[in-house]
Parts: sequence; structure tokens; C-alpha cells
Amino acid sequence: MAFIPHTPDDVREMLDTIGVASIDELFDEIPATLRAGPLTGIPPAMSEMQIGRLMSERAARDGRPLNFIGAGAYEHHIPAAVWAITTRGEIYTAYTPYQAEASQGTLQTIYEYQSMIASLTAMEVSNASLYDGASGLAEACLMSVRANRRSKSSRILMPRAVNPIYRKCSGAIAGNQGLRFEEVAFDPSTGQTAVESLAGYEGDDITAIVIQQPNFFGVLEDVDRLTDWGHAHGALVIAVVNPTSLALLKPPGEWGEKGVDIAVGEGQPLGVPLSSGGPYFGFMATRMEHVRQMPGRIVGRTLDLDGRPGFTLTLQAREQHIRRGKATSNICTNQGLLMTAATIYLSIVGPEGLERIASASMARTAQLAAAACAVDGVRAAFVSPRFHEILLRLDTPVAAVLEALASRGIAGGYDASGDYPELAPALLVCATETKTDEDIARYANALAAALGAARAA
Amino acid sequence: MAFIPHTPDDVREMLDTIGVASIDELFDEIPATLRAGPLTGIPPAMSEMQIGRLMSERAARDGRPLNFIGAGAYEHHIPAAVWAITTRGEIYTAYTPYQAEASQGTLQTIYEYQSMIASLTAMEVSNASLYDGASGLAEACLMSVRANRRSKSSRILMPRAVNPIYRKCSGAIAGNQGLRFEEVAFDPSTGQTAVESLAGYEGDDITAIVIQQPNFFGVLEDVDRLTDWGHAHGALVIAVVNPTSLALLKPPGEWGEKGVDIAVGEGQPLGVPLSSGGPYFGFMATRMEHVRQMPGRIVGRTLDLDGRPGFTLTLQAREQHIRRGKATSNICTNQGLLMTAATIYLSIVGPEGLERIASASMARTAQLAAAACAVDGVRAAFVSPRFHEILLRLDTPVAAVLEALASRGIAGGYDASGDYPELAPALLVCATETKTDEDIARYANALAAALGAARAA
Amino acid sequence: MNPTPASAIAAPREPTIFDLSRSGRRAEAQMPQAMAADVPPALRRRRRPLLPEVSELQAVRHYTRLSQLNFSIDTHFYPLGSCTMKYNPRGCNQYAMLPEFLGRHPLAPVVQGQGYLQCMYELQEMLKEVTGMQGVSLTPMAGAQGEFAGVAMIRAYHHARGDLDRTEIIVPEAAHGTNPATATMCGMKVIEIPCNADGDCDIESLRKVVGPRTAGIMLTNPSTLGVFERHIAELRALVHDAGGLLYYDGANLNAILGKVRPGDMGFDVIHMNLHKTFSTPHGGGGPGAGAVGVGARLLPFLPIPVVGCDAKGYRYLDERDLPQSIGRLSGFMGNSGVLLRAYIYMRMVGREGMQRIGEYATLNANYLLARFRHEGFEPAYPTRRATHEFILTMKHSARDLGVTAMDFAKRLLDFGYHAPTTYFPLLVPECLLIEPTETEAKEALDGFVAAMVAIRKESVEDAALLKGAPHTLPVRRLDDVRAAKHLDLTWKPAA
Amino acid sequence: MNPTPASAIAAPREPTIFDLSRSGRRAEAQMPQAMAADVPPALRRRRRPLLPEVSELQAVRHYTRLSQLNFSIDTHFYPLGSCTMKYNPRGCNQYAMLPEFLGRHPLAPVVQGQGYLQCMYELQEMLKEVTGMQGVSLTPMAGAQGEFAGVAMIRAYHHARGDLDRTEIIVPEAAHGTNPATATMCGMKVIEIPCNADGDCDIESLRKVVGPRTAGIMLTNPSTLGVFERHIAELRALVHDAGGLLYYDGANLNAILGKVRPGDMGFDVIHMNLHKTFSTPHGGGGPGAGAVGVGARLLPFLPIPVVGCDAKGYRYLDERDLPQSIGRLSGFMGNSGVLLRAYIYMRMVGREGMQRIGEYATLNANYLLARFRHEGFEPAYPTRRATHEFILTMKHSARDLGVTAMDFAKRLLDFGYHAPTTYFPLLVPECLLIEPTETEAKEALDGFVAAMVAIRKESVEDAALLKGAPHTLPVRRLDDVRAAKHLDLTWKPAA
Ligand SMILES: Cc1ncc(COP(=O)(O)O)c(C=O)c1O
Ligand SMILES: Cc1ncc(COP(=O)(O)O)c(C=O)c1O
Repeated sequence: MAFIPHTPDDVREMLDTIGVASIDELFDEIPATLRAGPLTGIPPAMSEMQIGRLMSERAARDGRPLNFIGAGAYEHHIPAAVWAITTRGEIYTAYTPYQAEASQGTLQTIYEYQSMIASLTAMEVSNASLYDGASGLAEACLMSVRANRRSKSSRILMPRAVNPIYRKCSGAIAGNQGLRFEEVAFDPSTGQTAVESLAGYEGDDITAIVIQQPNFFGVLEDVDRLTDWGHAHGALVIAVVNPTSLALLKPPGEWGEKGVDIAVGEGQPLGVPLSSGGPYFGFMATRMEHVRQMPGRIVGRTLDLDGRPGFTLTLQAREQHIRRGKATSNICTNQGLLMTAATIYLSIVGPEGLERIASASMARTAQLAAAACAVDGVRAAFVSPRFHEILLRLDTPVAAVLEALASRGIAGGYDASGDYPELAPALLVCATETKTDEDIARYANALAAALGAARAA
Repeated sequence: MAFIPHTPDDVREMLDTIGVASIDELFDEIPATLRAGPLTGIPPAMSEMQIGRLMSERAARDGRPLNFIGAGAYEHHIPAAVWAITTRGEIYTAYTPYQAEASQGTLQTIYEYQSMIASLTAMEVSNASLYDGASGLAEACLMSVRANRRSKSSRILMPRAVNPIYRKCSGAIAGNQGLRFEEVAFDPSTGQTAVESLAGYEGDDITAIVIQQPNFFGVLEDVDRLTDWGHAHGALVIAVVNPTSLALLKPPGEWGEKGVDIAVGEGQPLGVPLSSGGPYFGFMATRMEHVRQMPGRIVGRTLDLDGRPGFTLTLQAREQHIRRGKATSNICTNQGLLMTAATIYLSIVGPEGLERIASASMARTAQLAAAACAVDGVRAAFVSPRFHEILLRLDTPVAAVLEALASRGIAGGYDASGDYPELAPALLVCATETKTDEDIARYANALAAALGAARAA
Repeated sequence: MNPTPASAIAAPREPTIFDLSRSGRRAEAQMPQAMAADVPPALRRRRRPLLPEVSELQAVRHYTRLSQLNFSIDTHFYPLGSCTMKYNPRGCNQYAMLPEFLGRHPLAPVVQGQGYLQCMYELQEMLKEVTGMQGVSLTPMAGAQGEFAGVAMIRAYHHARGDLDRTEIIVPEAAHGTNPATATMCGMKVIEIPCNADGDCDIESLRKVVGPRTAGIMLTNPSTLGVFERHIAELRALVHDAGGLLYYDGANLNAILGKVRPGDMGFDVIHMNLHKTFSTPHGGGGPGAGAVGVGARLLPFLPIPVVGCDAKGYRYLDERDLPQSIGRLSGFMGNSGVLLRAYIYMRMVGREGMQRIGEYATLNANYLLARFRHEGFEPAYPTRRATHEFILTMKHSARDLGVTAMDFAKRLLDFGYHAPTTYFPLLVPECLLIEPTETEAKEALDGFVAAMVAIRKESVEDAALLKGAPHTLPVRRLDDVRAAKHLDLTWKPAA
Repeated sequence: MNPTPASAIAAPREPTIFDLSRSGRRAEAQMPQAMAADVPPALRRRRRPLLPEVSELQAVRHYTRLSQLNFSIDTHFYPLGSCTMKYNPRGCNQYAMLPEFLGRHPLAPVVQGQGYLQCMYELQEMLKEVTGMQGVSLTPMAGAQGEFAGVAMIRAYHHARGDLDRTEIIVPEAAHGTNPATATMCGMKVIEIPCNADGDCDIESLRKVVGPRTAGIMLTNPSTLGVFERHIAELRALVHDAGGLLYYDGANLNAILGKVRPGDMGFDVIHMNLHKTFSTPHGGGGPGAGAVGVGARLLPFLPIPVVGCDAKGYRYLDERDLPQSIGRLSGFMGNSGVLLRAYIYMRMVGREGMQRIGEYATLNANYLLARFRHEGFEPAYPTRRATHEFILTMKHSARDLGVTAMDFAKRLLDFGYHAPTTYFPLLVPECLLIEPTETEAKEALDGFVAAMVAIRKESVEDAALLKGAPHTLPVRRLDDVRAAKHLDLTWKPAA
């Protein structure tokens, strides 16, 4: 019996102790009519050897394409030490640290993580993680409604240049509580969210405005002006940021005159593998004044009976297990393991490493942009400053191009044509520090070939 | 500076404390004429990201052929838990347990390992590992000279059916101390070492006789008769055994009337990956009466100051760091990590698992033998009972056949023609529990195709 | 049993990673080539973030040492009720972390993901089979998000029928906190109903609150009281007849695997905690995976993406395929790596093994309960069988000796056992919710009973010993009140 | 500094795996299909071996807990002299363990191993470069086997020249035990010569013993006394002129990387401990890798296989290519996986980094020595620079207080520091051989000095505290005499 240690002797002794004749008798409170038959739809057991071979075959089928997709998940080098430690049994197989004294490792790690996120974002406090960046934005929007007591509208300004999946996810999650999202246009020439386009909302009751930096196109927004606009109009400001970029870019806590109110983002770039989309983690940071409105777990440093410092979960009165229907969120299990990986990652790369990673990613993308735009039939959608992504406009439909690139072992970018028909055919591509001169040349050549073939067809 | 933590401030302070102006000054005792120039032959540093990519590319070049080679190294399933634990920092980065109190984990593991090896071989004591099976046999031969005080000849009977590399290695290592190895022929029809062929040595001073079970051809020897012959003629008996096979086969401690005197073997099948030949580990077990002649580390259970049990290195007076030129061997660093993996492996598979692995390997090899011998131009060299290897005789040279199999992604066996010209063209093949019906069919088909092509050419 | 166990390793307390930091130190091997980046000055960061500057060895040593301060399944018996802390097979991790799986971008063309997608498709099918549901979506990232998906689907269902007044979700008072929190998050009103003395839902109370405003009921079964709800049929009839739907909190699925199927029992939607029943690791607080299964009525509303299969292979079904979907709950398709682990686990356990899980989890819990009963401990529901877990109440010890469930819990740590869940469910006073899981051997259970007996003896002889516990851990009992009052949530350099 | 540190985790002492065993228990997921095997009855095993019967969880938990009882680089400062306990980069492990490398059979055709063989070829080339030698063989499996290869080559060289009387190997008394043991194992006679008060070899003594029977001399440089041998040129001339060869024990190569090259110094053969200088992990006692490098005279005698390269690619050179080879020392080509790790490490460190290793190892050692000197500890060679390591002698403390080097060593464990090497080299009384390595930060060194100072204070105030140390580890000081007298080497079931 896989993973069940009982010997026949054990079972006998245990049944005797209980005073029943069979295991089945233990289920005698279940009405007979409800009892299930055999699970014929489940295949027979495989040994670890067999499943290992099966999984290796399936993995081989997926292959290891040279990846130029970003669009919310970014390929960065992950130091080997990160996952060697993160998968240690004491980390990997521990539960949420409810028993603080028996979980100081996890708790101190969270405290260190909170400190790093707060510093990266230049905010005062951070929670212990949310599910991911997309749902994190939804949580931030819900939080803004609680935190902005002066606003009664539950109206959120959401630029169209924000990641479309984040927008959908916010709608799906926060829509149920009656939040309304107003789409703010981007400037078709720069790809930026122009403050001018907010003019129509002057005087309205706006709960919050969302600013993504860099935005979905990779373009850098004028975050200072947008932030100040929000605050001037009584709105809270929610920043969605790429954590790697914060090594180079002004952190949300310093945007505009006052800094933003809530900063969220996808933590994946910090040491978490792409892994088909998860598990990642969302980070969230805010001002101390809003800490009690923040969802998710928070760890604090305190003292023990002997007066020595230690760490424990705190402000639990915000949470579902205490406050139940009145909690700040229903989140319980979060993304502890990934948060741990990120903490180790940040410790290893440090401030210098993160800056170099960000710079190299930016430089590689500039190189990629130049190489791609030199290809016939390709041009940049916008000429604005960008971080590590660029939206290309092609002269043929993107789907066929991506297919052709795939057949050459390249994951060639994200087809943004569906999300932005006004820009179609549009291809969002990304390069990070993992890409070399040769990789970029290979991409440009393959792209030229694919476009040539598409045109010929 | 990779892996060097010093900041410029650190260096300055440290130099000041020492009282020198530069690091270079610390080397002022080295005569200037000896100083080396720059190491131009070493390439510039690569980051972990770069070396990771390079290694991945090189690994991809090697591929993952379907393997049917044995000949001393065997592909078995390794439970994931084995290396997940073995590579834990506390195991992976500890030194030899000189400070027993700070090394109870390693020491208890060795004690458990010794117990398992002793029981598997049915011998009284085991050491903590030797380098590998081949060099382990050399050590056993040297040990037999020390342990067989009645013998003055240093003559060792070495069957020709013993793994040729083991024979070469024993010669290379033990030859320097004047040991002489006498080759004992095998029966050309059975592949066994016939007791009859020992007749020529009756009455001689023989220090030891080596018996490998199964022998290099995979054939099972008549170990009882050979052992008794050895003892009857004043020789010690050295067994070379495959540890997996011991789940099914009579253990050396029970061979003949008295059991063998020294049992050695290659530990690799017990949870150690093939890994191009190493690191593996050699195991060695003996009778208590010979324990002081055994090379290598030994752990014993003892008591601490409070009378509680604990583990420590013992009988160190045999070893080089105490006895120096008079030690039982020069071995110091052994194969601790692999011994640990094997201990965890044996704990997880247990007696039932090991038996099933052995049976499945034997059964799969029988299947492979049948499938291969059904191919035109292939026949079994011997018809004797065998464990999980079979020597095939082909009707065309083996090298070309192996090349053809390699081009189909198969590692097709070991070309034994060089070691045994009298049997050429001879191909030694192996199947373990890792092989399926489909694998074996694939092999047989590929073999048929390769032979067909060779014949046609 | 050793009441004051030996310390494992002598280690001075571990400073924070920031305390180890020195300006200018760095892990050179992890630095990419320096390249110039052209950031507009106005958008440039001015001061570097306060990240630690340590060597790779320092980081490795620090987090290795920190990890040793944790209890975990891999090191301790961990009978945390409602959490199903069973063995997390290492094979699941190894094969889910194959380089191809780790390296796959979520938006890569599906031709570059047929292996992965096949696993996901088959996982959906297997989850349908074990729950008896008609459709499954894997996207929710934990139990709570699965609940959210479920309630949102119920809401969408009523809305799609124009039934807009159904704004109430009924929740038994024993429910996990996420249930009412979820209902609120979905814009619903929470109506709590009590449980009776035997741990079943109080049907009369239900009858009183059910009606035309009822969107649905959220039921945990076995309930968090550790007993199987015996009035399923009545409950179902009452709620369905009133036009409401039935939500099954499947966090406790481990108890009934292969014994009953929520779909067969008439439930409309279920979330499963794959990180419990299907043994993906908890990672010190996640990640989880809260897949949802639905009956026919809710099929159109499943959250996207779902994995479909046609002649061309596997692909994601999205808005175009499921136009009534409640939408997307995550950036891609949830915690894929967790889903892979659950898939591998289910394949390893297989058809017969799946049935045994529920059986042996139940055997272990009932054995423990029987042992405790024989030793004179007090079960909260003495007339009931345990399911995969059960509750002891320490109320007498609290009343007579002033020794609480918390004191027992903390003292257990000294004995090398993780504590059971304490003070949940809230309605049982001084409760310990104990879930041994099927992967623990009888000896571990016996050892745990022996520890509890020893501690009870201590509680009589030396209550202060328990009040001061733990004594042998890296810290003594921590001051939670102080933590909340003097908020210290981030490290700051010494002034 | 915390002289009585908090315990890390409360854990009852760990039983042996056999104590956990129960008949009939098994890890089902690891069982292959049951298949019948046709073993002749006379050859069949009758009783099953006494292997533990435990669940996978029990095994995982047991060995995880055992591991926590160890000190290691990843958890502690580990200044074990002559052992170079530096950081073992995790990247070396990760990339050496790629599935293709792990799965490659040693006898697979070389076309299925060009990636691996290229690494090995380049490793040979790099080792030639850092040693200044003409040829390298990677096959020896540890330092001692490297020594064996070296002495065997010296022997083969003389024999090949018909010079059969050279049967003596000269070894300075400070040499590591493996040196004389190796010479004996090669059938040589060991001639020991003393060192002088400054730690150099005594040239006069050498002059006396060198002659027509001299096969060679084995020199460790920096010597195990932690100093650089200053009379290399004289030594070399003396031995070479007498017709002997010079063997370099390169276990201490870390100290001189990029500063001097044994080949340039005129040595004929060197072994390197890749598991020291090139940072492959020690694994609680191995594996190692003891590659040998040789000058022109010994090239024909290198142990096989060696990796060669021609137009068709990389291949193993064997008996046919090197007919005078001393032969094979291992089943295949030694500890390949260790060699891969060393290769990765060397590539990551690179040209400039290689030079810095020696520099910073030397800086750390000299800094520690200076700190200890300032604190009043007594260096064994006060007139000398430290190399990568140095010796303190506790002889005064032993004489005046009865507190020995061993007592200091054991008490250091309580402070969370692994002890230095004790009582080696044998000729310095009450010695502690201290090697910090270049990967330790200044703070670790300062902490270590502070601990030694605190312990010295204790030794004056409360010698018994040190005599009884360690106090905070899983066991107190162990009785080695008893261990050797009452041999208990294997577990036996209780009678
Ligand atoms: C009964 C019950 N429901 C829901 C949940 C919430 O699951 P999660 O923590 O994965 O969000 C839990 C988990 O603790 C639970 O025990
Ligand atoms: C100076 C010296 N020579 C030789 C050796 C032997 O090396 P190994 O333990 O790898 O056999 C050592 C290792 O301890 C050593 O320090």
C-alpha cells in the first residue's frame, strides 16, 4: 500500500483496540445508500519508477524551447542554492507557522521577506505573500475600498495598458463585491497612460487608480504625474510593479509627492521558475496606516517568556480564522514556499546583483528590439522608454509566425492581437539576462524566415 | 570574486591587523624565482548561469540512450528520497566524522550501513566503504595476505571469469607488494569456474582464492564447492558479489561449510547513479577474527560521559593517520556520501523490495536473452543459470553493431571480445527491473536490424 | 519517551540576514555581466534597496540553519487537525521539477506543452472520478480560492437564471473561517446555523433560515468536528427544494476517498485541497491548489482556463469556449507545479490505493481516539466515530488545574510532537483537533498518546512546567499580545 | 557569543533504523512488479537479510533527523586544518547531477558521451595549467590513491630504466599518514626525516639518507605545519642529483594556487585533492578525487584511462595508447561525478579567481593567526607566515591547567564552531591546526577568536567545564577506549 505503513499485525491490534471487526465498520455512520463503488476511472497504481519514466517522457515532449515570452512571467537565472534550500524537508513539509515556537525558521524567513519587499517597494509594511500578481491586484482593489473611507463609489480607474489578465482577474474577483472598473485609454503613439486621458474623471468619486510600471507593453509610465493626479482627486494609488525592475526604477513608495498607497506585483521573477504559470507568489506592501486593511498573513518580531526576541504571526484579527465573515480576505494558505525561494534569491543576488539583472535584461531587450525591428515587416509599436519588453507590430498574423518559430525550437513571444485588436498583428517579446548575442541573432533570423515564409504563403 | 566574501574594507582591516601592506606580502617567504605567472591556460570566469547553460548543452549532447549495459555498473531505479536526503547540506558538506560528538548523524548512518552490509553478506563485520568494487578487490587481496598468516606465498587464484577490470585493477594495486595472481580457466561450455580446473594447485601454498558470484558473464558459480576447495587447501576465500543479487542468492557468509573470509563488491547498484563510472563505493565485510586486518574506517557504538549510547570511529590503530607506514591500507577519504545513499536506499526498498528488484532484474534478463537469441546470428555463449547478465555470441564484429544501436538511441551492451578473444564476437548485455516489455522488444528489433545491416555490408 | 529531550545541534541563535550584511559583499558567481541600461533620469531609483549583501555561503548557511528551527512532516509527527499533514512523497517533487516542466513558459504555444497539458487533462478526469462531479477546473490557487470559485459559480448560476435575490449563503458554525470569509468576498450575506450535540448540523435551524434568498449552503463533510454529517439527504432536499445549491468544502476529502462521492450525494460544487488529500507539500504556508468540481448545472460557469482535448491535442479552454465562465482567478492556470505533484501522487496511489487512503486515515484516527479514551481523555463527541480526525476537549483540565489546551500544545513541542490544531473549531471549548493521517505508523501514534499521558501527569504535579512550555525550543513561549501592540514588521538598521 | 547556546530543535534521541522496523512494512511505491526468478535451489538465499522494514516516511524522517545531528560547512564554520572546508557551491552539484550525466553508463560508446568527455579533457588541461605539469590522469579516487599512483609511477619509471634498487621513499616526519602508508602499499621502504624548528625540512638529514636506493621523496608544500618549505631548490637538487624523483602532495594546493606551480618548482609528480582545492563536497567522508599530474619523465606511466582528443572527438586512452601505464586503479575512470563538480567549480572561478583563492585563503589564515597572537595564543612557528593554515599549540595550557587541545576542541563545539584538526601533525605537542579557507567572512573568523578567548577564560576558571565538554550536543564526550574494547559494530536484534 503506497505510503501506508500498516502491517497486518498493526491493523489487527488497532481494530482490537477500537473494538471493531473491520476497517469498513468504521464507516458505519455513513448511510449505506451513499457508499461509492470502485473508482474505475482511476488507473491502477504506478510505482515511482514507472511514473518517473512517464513524466520524463512527457517532459521530453514539451522540450526546452529558447524562450522570448514575458507578458507577466519572466525567465531569469535562479541560483542553484535557492531551490536546494527551499526543498529541504524542514521548509518544504512544514505547515503555516501556527505554532510559532516550532516554526521560527519559517517565521524569521517571512520577517526577512517582509523587510526586503518593503525596502524594494519603498513602502512601510509587507504581508507574507498572496497567491500571485493577478489576484494580488484584485486584493489591492478590494483593500482600497476598505482603506479609502472617504470614497463611497468603489470605482477603480484601470488603464487599458495594464496586463489584460490582471484586469480580467480583478474583474472576476472584485466584481462580486460591486467594484466597478473604468478603463483608461493609452496614448496610441507612446503606449503610455496619459494623464490627459484622466481628465474626464475630474471631480468624480474615485476609490483608487491602478498604475502598472512598466505597463503591459513594457513601456515606462509617467508614474509621478499619475500618482499625484490620483492623490489630488482623493483616490488611493495602487502600483503594480515588476520586482526586478525596482532595482533600477523609482520604487512606488517614492512616486509623486507622497508615494503610492498600495504596491502589488508578481513575485515570480525573484527566483521562481516559469513552471507553466505557477506556483508563483504575489507581493503586497502598503503604508503602516493601512496595515489593518491588508489581506494575508503578517509576521512580527516579539519577545518570549525569557525576554528574548522571536517571531510570530500577528494582526491575526484581520484574518478569516479569527474574523470569519468580516475578515480582510478569505486567503488562508498563501505561497509560503515561493516567498522563501524569493527571500533566498534576494539574499544571494543582493542589491548589486538585482541591479545587474535588471540592467542586463533591459539592455538585452534593447538589443532584441533592434534586431527584431531590423527584420522586414517588423516595427516597434511605440517608441517610449521601456524596461524588458517590447510590443512589435508585424505585417502578417502572429499565430502563424509563432508556429513557425515553435517549429525551430523558439517560444517566440505573446500574441497580443486578441487583447489589443487596435494594434494587431501585435507580438510582445522579452529578453532577460539569460539571453546572449547568439540567442538574439537566432531569434531575429528565425523571425525573418517565419515572416518571409508567411508572406510567401 | 566568486565565493570570496571579502569587502575592500575587510581586506584593509585584516591587512592592518596582520601588519602588512598587501596580500602579496604574505607570500614573501616564497623565493621570487619560483613565483608563477598568470594562468593563461585557464579560461575566464563564468557565472553560474553561463556554466549551467554550458553543462546543459553538454549533457544534451550525451543524450539519454536506452541502456542495456551492465558489466559492473547497473541501472536500477533510485527512489527520489535517496538523493533528496543525501544532498542535504548537513550530509553533503560534512567532513569525515573526526569530531564524533558533532557528527552523530554520519556516524550512526555508518553504523546502520555496516549492519546492513554484514547482514546482506551474512558476514560479521563491515567497514565504512572503500573506493569502489574493483579497488575493493585489490584491498581484499592485500588483506588476505595479512590475514592468512599460514601462507607465505602471496599467491592468489583469480578466475578468468572474474570481471577483467577487477583483475587488472588488483594487479595494478596489489602487484606492487609482490602479490601474484594465477589465472583460473572457466569451462568453455558453462562459463563457470570448474573446481576441476583447480586441480593443478593442489598442495601449493595459496593465500587466497577469489570467487565472483555472479561472474563476469552473469553466470552463477558453484560457490559452495569453490569455497570448500579453498578452505581445504589453506586458502582464504574472497567473494566478489553483486549486492542486489544477495536478496536472492546465498550470501558469501554461507558459502560452503564455513562461509568465505572476505566479501567485497561494488555498491553502486544500491541507489547510486551510473554517472559515467563514479562516484560509486566498494563494500567489504569479513569475520570478526579478521577485523583488525580490514582496511578503511569502522564505526562502533559506545557510551558518552553520561552513559548514553553514541557512535564513534573505532579501531583507528589500523589506519594510516595512526599507524602510518604500518597501516592496513593508505585509504583515508572513502565514499561516505555514496554509502549514505546506499543506506537510505536499503532502508526504503527493504528486504522485500530488494528481493523484488533482484527477481525482476533476473526475469527481465531472461526475457532479454530469449528475445536476443531469437535474432538471427545471435546465440547465448553459455547455457548455465545466470543472474542479470548474459554473454551473447554474434556472427559479426560487435563494434559495428554497437555503433548501429547507438544511432538508434540504445546503449547496446559491452563488447567483451577484447577481454575474451576466445569467445569473440561477444556481447555482454543486461536488463534490470527498469526495462519493460517494449524496451526489450525495441532492443531485439534494433539488434536484428543492426546485424542484418552488418551482414549486408 | 524522553520528556526533556537532548538538543539536536548547538547553535547560537541565528541573527537576521540583514545582520550578516556588509556593504560591498556579493555572490559574484550569481552576477550577470554588467550592461548599461538607459533609464530616464526621472524614473530612476535613487537609493539602493536595503537588500542583504552576503556571500553565497552566508546565505546558504543562514537559511539552512533557519530551516532547522522548524518542525515539519519530514522531521516530526504533525497531527494538525484539518490540515492532513501526511507524507509528501519525494518522487512527486523530483518529477514535477524536471527541467522541461520548470522551464515551460505559461504562454508558450500548446505544441510546446502537450506533455504537461496531458497531465492536467488527466488530473481533471481523475478528480471528476473521485468526487463524482461532471467537470473540474484546476485554476484556484488554494482552498479558499476554490471556495471563492464555488460561491461565485453559485452566484453566476442564479444570476444567469435571473434569480437575483439569492444573496444568502448558509454556513454551519463549525465551518472553517474561509467559508464565511469567502461568502462575504463574493458579496453574499452569511447566515450561520448551529450544530447539535452530536456534531451534526441542526436541521431545524436550517429549515428556519432556508428560503428564496438562499443562494446555497457550504458544508464541510466530514465536518470540522471530526464527524460525518449524517443528515446529508435531508439537508440536500431542504436546500435544493428551496432553490439553493449545495457547496461541499472538500478540505477533508482524505477521510472519504473512495467511500462516498460528493457528486453522488447530490452536491453541486466542491473544492478540494490538493495540498491536503493529494499530498502536495504545505511549504510553511503554501502553495496550495484548490481545484473545483461541479455538477451539470454549474458546468458552464467553471473558472478558466480548463484543459480540453480534441483531435489536434490538448489545449486551454478559455472565454471563447466557456462564455459564461466566472472568469480568471490567476495569472495563468493556477499553481501548475502543485497540480503536477498531485497528478503524480494520484497515479502512484492508483485506483485501489485511493480507497485505502480514506480507510487508513480513518483507522489511525479511530485508533488514536480509542487509545485516548482508554487513557481517560475526553472526546468532544463521545457517541461518534472519528473520521480522519477527532476532537479532545481539555475543558476539565482548564477548569480544575488552569492548564489549557494551549499549554498541552506547547508542552507537546518539548516532547518532539507538533501540536494538534488548537481552539478550532471555535465552538468546542479547549479543543485539540487531532488528525494523524494514514501515513503515520502505529508506533508514532502510541508515542503521541504516551506523551499526552505524561503531560497530563505533569499538569497535575507541576502545572507551571506546562505554563512555561516550551522549554527546549529555540524560543520560549512568545508574547503575541506584544507582537500586535508594538508592531515590528520589518528589519531596520540600528540607529 | 553565547556560551550555552539554545538548542535548535527538541528531538528525542533518534533510534536506529532497525529499531523502527516492523515485519511486513514496506514502501510500496518503490516496489517493482513482482516477477518470478528461477534461482537454482542450491544457490538460493534461505533467510532474508536483516534490512529495515519501514515506510518511506519513516526512512525520510529518520535520515533527515540524523542529518541534523551533524556539523557541516552549510551549517557551521569548520576550520579543520589540512581539510580545506570551503563553500561547496550548490551550482556544481546541480549541474553535475543533470539526468544525462547521472544516467550515462561508463561503458557506453563514446559517441554517447562527447559532452562529458569534453569536460574531462578540459579538466585535465586546466589541472596541467595550475600545476605546471605535462600530463594529468583523473582516475585516482582520493588523495591517497593519487599518492599511490604517484609512487607507483616513480617505481615504474625506475624499473623501466632497469634501476631496480630504488626501494626507498623519503618522507618528512610532518607528512600526512597517507604518505608513508602509500609508500608501503607500493612495496617501498619509508625513510622518515625530521623538520627543523622553523618548520622546514632538515636538509642535513635529507643529505644523509638520500642515495642510490632513493626512489623519491614525498613532500607536502605548504607542509602540514602550515608553512611554505623554503628550501625547495636545494631539496630538488639533492634528490634529483641522487637519481630520485620528487613527489608533491598537493592536498594543500589551495594555499599556492596561482602563486607557484609544482611543475615549475621541478616536481615530477603531484596529486591534487580536488575535494579540497576545487571544492567538491566531503560528504561525511568522501567521495574525493585525487587527480595526478606528471612531468615529462613520468608521462608514459600515467594510470589509465586518460581522456584524449583527436579529429573524431574525445575518447578514452587505454592500454593500447599507454602501454607503460601503471594500469587501472578503479572500475572505470574514478569518481566522474566529483570530477564534473571540480570542472564546474574551476570554470566558475576562472583564471583570475583561481589566483585569488590562494591569496584570500592566505589572508584569512594570517589574519586569524595575527588575531590569536594578539590575544596571547601561542603559534607553533612564531617566526613564520601562515600559509592557508597554521598551528597553535596548547602545550602551556595542558601543562599548567591540564586542559588539552582536545578539551578546547570539544568545548568549541558548544560554541557552534567545528574544532580545528587536533593532534596532527603529531610532532607539535597539543596542536590545533587551523584552516579557515577563503570562503569565510571576517566576522566568522572574529567570532571564532572570541570563542577561543572565552574558552581560555573558562579553562582558568572552571577547567572541569572543558573536560566535560561538549555539553549541548546530542551526546557528551564519547568513550573511544570502550568503543575499541567492547566492539559493537553492527546492530543486533534484542535477544
Ligand atoms: C475545512 C477547510 N476549509 C477550507 C480551508 C482553506 O484552504 P486553504 O488554506 O488552502 O485556502 C481549510 C484549510 O485550512 C480547511 O481546513
Ligand atoms: C596533506 C594530505 N595528504 C593526503 C591526504 C589524503 O587525501 P585523501 O583523504 O583524499 O585520501 C590528505 C587528506 O586528508 C592530506 O591532508
